[in-house]
Amino acid sequence: MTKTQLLKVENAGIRFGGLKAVSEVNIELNQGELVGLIGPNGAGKTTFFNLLTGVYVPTEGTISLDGEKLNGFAPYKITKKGISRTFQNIRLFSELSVLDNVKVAYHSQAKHSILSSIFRLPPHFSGEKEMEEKAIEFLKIFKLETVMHEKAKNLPYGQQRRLEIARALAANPKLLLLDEPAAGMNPQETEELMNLISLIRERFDLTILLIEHDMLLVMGVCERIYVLDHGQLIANGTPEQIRNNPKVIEAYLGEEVS
Amino acid sequence: MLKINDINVYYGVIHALKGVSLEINQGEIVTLIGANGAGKSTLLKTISGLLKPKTGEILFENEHVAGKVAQSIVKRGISHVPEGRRVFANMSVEENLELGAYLRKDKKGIKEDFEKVYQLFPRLLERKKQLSGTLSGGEQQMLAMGRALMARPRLLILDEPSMGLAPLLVKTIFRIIEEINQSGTTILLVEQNANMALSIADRAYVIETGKIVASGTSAELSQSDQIRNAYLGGH
Amino acid sequence: MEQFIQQLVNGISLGSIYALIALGYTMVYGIVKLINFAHGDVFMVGAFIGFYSITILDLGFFPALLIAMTACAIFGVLIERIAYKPLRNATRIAALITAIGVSLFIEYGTIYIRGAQPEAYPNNIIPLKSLDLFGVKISSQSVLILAVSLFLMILLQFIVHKTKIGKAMRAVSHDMDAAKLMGINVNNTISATFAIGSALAGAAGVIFGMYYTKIEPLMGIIPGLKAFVAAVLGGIGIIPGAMAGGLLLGVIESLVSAAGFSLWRDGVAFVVLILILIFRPAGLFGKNVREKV
Amino acid sequence: NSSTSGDEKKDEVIKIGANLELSGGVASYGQSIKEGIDLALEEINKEGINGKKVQLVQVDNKSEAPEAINGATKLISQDKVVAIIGAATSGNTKAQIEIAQSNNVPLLTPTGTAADVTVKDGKVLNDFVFRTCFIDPFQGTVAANFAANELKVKTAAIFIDSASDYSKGLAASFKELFEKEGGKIVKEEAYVAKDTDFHAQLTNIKGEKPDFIFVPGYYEEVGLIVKQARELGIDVPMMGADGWDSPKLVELAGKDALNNTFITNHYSSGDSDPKVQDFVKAFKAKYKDKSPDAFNALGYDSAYFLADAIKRAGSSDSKKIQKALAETDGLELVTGKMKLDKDHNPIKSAVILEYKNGEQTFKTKVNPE
Amino acid sequence: MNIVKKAKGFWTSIGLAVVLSVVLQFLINGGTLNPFYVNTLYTICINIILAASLHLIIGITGQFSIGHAGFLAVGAYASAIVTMKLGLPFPVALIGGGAAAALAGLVIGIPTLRLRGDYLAIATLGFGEIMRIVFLNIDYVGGASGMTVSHLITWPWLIACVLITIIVIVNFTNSTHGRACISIRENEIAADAMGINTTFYKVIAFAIGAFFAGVAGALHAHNFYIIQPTNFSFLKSFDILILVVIGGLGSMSGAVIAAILLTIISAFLSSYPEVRMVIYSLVLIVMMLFRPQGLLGTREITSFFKVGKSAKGGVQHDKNTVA
Ligand SMILES: Nc1ncnc2c1ncn2[C@@H]1O[C@H](COP(=O)(O)OP(=O)(O)OP(=O)(O)O)[C@@H](O)[C@H]1O
Ligand SMILES: Nc1ncnc2c1ncn2[C@@H]1O[C@H](COP(=O)(O)OP(=O)(O)OP(=O)(O)O)[C@@H](O)[C@H]1O
Ligand SMILES: [Mg+2]
Ligand SMILES: [Mg+2]
Repeated sequence: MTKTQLLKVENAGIRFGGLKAVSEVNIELNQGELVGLIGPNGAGKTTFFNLLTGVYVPTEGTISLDGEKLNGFAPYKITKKGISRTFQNIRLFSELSVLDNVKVAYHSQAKHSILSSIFRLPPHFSGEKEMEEKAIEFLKIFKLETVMHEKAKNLPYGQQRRLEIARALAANPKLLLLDEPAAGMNPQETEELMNLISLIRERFDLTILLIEHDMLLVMGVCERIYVLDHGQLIANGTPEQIRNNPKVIEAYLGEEVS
Repeated sequence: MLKINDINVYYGVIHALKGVSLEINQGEIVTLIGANGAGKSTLLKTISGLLKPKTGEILFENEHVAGKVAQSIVKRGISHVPEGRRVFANMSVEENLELGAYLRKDKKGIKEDFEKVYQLFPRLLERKKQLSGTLSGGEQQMLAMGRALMARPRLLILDEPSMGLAPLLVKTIFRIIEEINQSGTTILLVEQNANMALSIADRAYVIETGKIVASGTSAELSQSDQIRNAYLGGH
Repeated sequence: MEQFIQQLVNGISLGSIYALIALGYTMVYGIVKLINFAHGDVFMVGAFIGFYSITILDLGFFPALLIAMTACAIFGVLIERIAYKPLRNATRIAALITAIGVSLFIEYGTIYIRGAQPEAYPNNIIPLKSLDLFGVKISSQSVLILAVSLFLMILLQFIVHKTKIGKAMRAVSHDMDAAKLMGINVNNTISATFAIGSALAGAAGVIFGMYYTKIEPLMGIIPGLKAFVAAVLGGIGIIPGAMAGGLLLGVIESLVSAAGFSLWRDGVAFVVLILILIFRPAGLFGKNVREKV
Repeated sequence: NSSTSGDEKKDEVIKIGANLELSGGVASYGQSIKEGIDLALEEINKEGINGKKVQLVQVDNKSEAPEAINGATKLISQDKVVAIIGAATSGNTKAQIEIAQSNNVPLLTPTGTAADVTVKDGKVLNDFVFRTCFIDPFQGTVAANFAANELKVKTAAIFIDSASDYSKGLAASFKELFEKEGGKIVKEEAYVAKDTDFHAQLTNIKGEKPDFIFVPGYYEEVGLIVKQARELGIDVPMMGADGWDSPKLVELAGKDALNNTFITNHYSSGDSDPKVQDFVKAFKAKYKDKSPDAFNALGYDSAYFLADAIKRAGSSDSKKIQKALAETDGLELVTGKMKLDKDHNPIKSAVILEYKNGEQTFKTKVNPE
Repeated sequence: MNIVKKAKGFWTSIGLAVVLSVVLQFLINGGTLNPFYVNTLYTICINIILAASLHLIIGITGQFSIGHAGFLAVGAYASAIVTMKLGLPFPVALIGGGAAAALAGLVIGIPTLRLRGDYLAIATLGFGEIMRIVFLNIDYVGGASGMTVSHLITWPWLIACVLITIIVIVNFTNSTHGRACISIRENEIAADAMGINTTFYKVIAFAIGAFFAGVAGALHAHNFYIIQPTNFSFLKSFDILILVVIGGLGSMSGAVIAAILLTIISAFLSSYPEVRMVIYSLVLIVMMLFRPQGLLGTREITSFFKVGKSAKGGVQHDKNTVA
């Protein structure tokens, strides 16, 4: 299998005032990989996601997707280019229904214009219909179709996490970023999540970068792992290599790994 | 020490706790495990007075405390470290700790406890003047625990202290919980990380959709197949 | 040049009045996160209480000031308990509408009770001296007002940052439930906030009456709005910011008038406000922390 | 004083409407006028007009034109009033003109001074619209004459309320005549009603060192202007018009500051004329010893002006009342003898008063030519 | 729910509204409604347009704008210039008023919409005041004394404007574009991350809202004979804001109902001048204390006729939804 490169991050960094939250990070992801990003709290993992998605503009370095430079693009443009994400603290559109949450993400693929909606021209109806069908399709994969008319805020936590992933997928990404998807889940739920992640990767031919503190999950599903500490990469390798890397043990894992 | 009899708690029309009873003895670590949304946090909030039960009673050291305002419960010796840490982000570490001792008047005792907390969490001493909002997740968790200890509680309630923390920190936090317990504080611990929780607890309760469905010593529960399948993962 | 300095002095005098009102405004605003539109009306009530204390009870300036402050503190707490407390868990905009309702109620309640006609503060409460510095006239009252505003700013800053009640206020403002878990009595703390803020409004009312002489039931609307602008200009909830915002607003208004555009005065003030917000979206002293994602 | 008083049969009462600024920005003007009207009607109703009592139906226009229209529509179509008194400001009066005209109901503004209230675009007479007050040009001319010829000042500054047609109108006519008399306007400054701080504009005026300042505004602001001017060391004579006339002015400005100021007015409340003295006495009796201001007097006079017309019309037919109003000649009112010119503007004499130690003292009387 | 079904319901209600307006037309012509009622009816219609237009900005897009009177003023003055100064027909004035206000919306919206919460509120409030002061200082439009405008408004024009406003805003809201706006209200960062051009949609919502406020301005000017800067102060903006919040933030039918109710209450109270504002303020306070979520909450009136799943009572807004 020939690997084509999808994401290339060169020397990326950002500072907040005096703090170098991320610095000189180099990461490359190939098409179809499932890669983990770990590191102590405050290491800069979420910040790195924010750089990739345009929430923060890198103060140094370049980020390119499929060879195209993304620096300085607004988040919505980056999403259209093919990177979408979930958030560490769930950010659903809580007053909207589950179905509408997914439709919003599908919006950037919509073809009907504002005028056609205002005047209820045929493109509006066909466009909305297509959206609804697509959205329901996504919800079925995530076993959320039974609750699709519920308001998002009324879902239990686990379903909210799943909805967030469904929504991110509806934006049609090439690269999916998951920020601690298993946080707050018990081991049983975490296991179900691992299966779901593997499933969607295959079905949508995705590349996934995943932040997680749950080592069972990270070591279980990731093919490669990057380790961040104090904003800098300190290791990169297979789960086995990372598990035994003394630097990682010292900064992150502690002596023995369960 | 704490005895809960048949309490029912509602959020509007949602019946969140359905006839929960539970007991904690002096000096124990008791853990409460259960899936997301089972009602664990709700139970803790009811104990500390943030929520009022509709029916049922809560006895702390043989006094009725159900429905009392939070401040009087703090005064009686229950401290609650809430889910998600909830430190006062725009205040320094030191100010957060001072607020922990808000109801206390004994200057000397407070000063001693400052030292104790700094001893337990040396990292907080280093960051004394830093705004707590800029601390890392683990540091914030330490601060939340330190802040609760500043009230000199006899019962310490911890809601998911390991959530979102790096493995190294999770170990540290659990070690500290044991230390706090050994110095005489009774602990009620809620955890998703059920394996870890059971490993340090004396006894445990299992809660499912607002009802206690099992209880027993940690050892018993860790052996139960049913519990293993539902909460401990198939490993 | 002399005229320019005179205009600066005029601006600073006007600005310190705005600052005086803005201090209480921004404090309530910073702690309770409520745009208390009734603040300007508490200010008006303070002015009237001071006026009646002086004319009917025959009191001097300082006793009248104290009475107005006390009465306004009580009044502020009452407003909070009756009108705002039940809305603590509602949307902020609902509370804002209630605040507008309370503001209208105080204004027209006052008119209903005593009519809309203005009242004049006696001219002789505080001996008025005009200092003449190289042709620039500075009235002793405006020096007093500036001094009072500065003093109150420092006092407030001290209360909010150094005292126990101040720390409780900040804790409540940041996270009400967590504050309860510390044993803080949230209701009392919020009442204390309103009491202090309203007492300041009352003081401002009496001082305003003394300085400008004329008081009337709708007098709170414009200064209330200006104080709000000053508070935002300085950064919401930031006490020195309110001071700076007030002074800046006063100076801008004076200079615009001095340049012969007195009718554009408020317009220019708002243009400056918008420009400042565009370049500093959290006000002059506010840190523009982006929501952490 | 609500809209329904007593249970006389419908024919037994004459309903007149009051559409005034009782709340909103200029509520104090409307309320003052209302006090005057209430007092007058109380007196009028002792005997009634042609054997009938007058009933006042009030609406509050919130100082807003749209509400003034709603109010006028209601008074005419719901309450069927024979005439409307109001509004206090020219703008809110103008808003009602079309309704009054098209329904043939007389509209009488006590204090709407803008010239185009009664004459549309300066050409067509609004035949159902009347006013009790001077129009602006007259007082301005009188003041200019006085400044140039009596005070003999050479340079003047003008400080106007730019939100008020009244103030602007006076200033324009003052300027015209003052310059014709050889004087020079060295500075024109403006403020907006409800302002409280005038230091900046006054400092500008001071910089031009005028001999005289013309301030054609209302006492609420003028009081503060005079006070602040004196504080800034401006001690030249200042002059205004009937808008100054209120006992509050003395309280606001202070007696000392008011020395060396002059006004033109309809009447002097210190006037020994029994008509004036009776009014002042009655007013004080009804309103807790409050001294009447020009708004009170004009409101009072408006009610009498209308009552007189109704009496002469001998009917409560609106058209007849309109005719009677237009024919008013020589009616003695508190603010002077009332006669209307062809544009429905009162021709009244004016007096010039000087403030001395807080008291208005009579200077001269000027008759319209 | 099925989209076609939704559309059907929509057109039925439009049909009903047209029938109702024709009936009203007959009542007006026949003199059954006296001028006072007609005038109140006109005021209600203008307020409905204002409430609906602000609803789009605050209720749907979540942008805390309290300078709506500014757009009303721009529309009123622009339309008055069109008819009174340029002598063009009334329909041109309607469109001209709307277009001028929409332009003003773009000019103010583009720089300020990146502000949040209270900062945006004060900036828009400032904008409204600036507009008022501009008109106060332009002699061409009469300065403080204002501009006299002919009464050109007629019932068919008025009701047509009301219906068009409601149709456009409802159609916009119930489409992917409206959902994009709601997603901004719910969580701007997430909306951005889902590929929504947040600036674009905020500005569009602002411009559409401003357009209809401008149309309301044109109707206002040609109904009330005179327009003056003082009619458009920030207190007027508050009046419009009150309609939207009392109706229930996010509920179009709520805004319409509140516009009708409060206009009637206000007209009724004008006969009691002494206590008018006192009662009005008490009504506001009491309504908010007992129904902080507004009359209809976030729901639409139609949802009350559907029995079942979505009709759970007392839905409350997220505390941080608006400002
Ligand atoms: N907007 C911001 N302003 C200032 N500092 C920030 C900002 N965002 C993040 N930081 C700081 O950057 C550092 C990295 O934070 P980040 O959230 O990326 O950590 P993380 O690796 O995701 O940690 P965790 O595992 O706890 O989520 C922290 O010290 C944080 O306080
Ligand atoms: N403020 C609230 N309003 C309405 N329902 C609530 C509220 N808070 C919690 N609930 C509901 O009550 C139930 C119990 O919630 P609780 O937070 O106690 O669960 P938990 O066991 O702590 O879960 P987690 O593991 O996610 O912390 C859930 O169904 C939740 O949706
Ligand atoms: Mg993170
Ligand atoms: Mg919980």
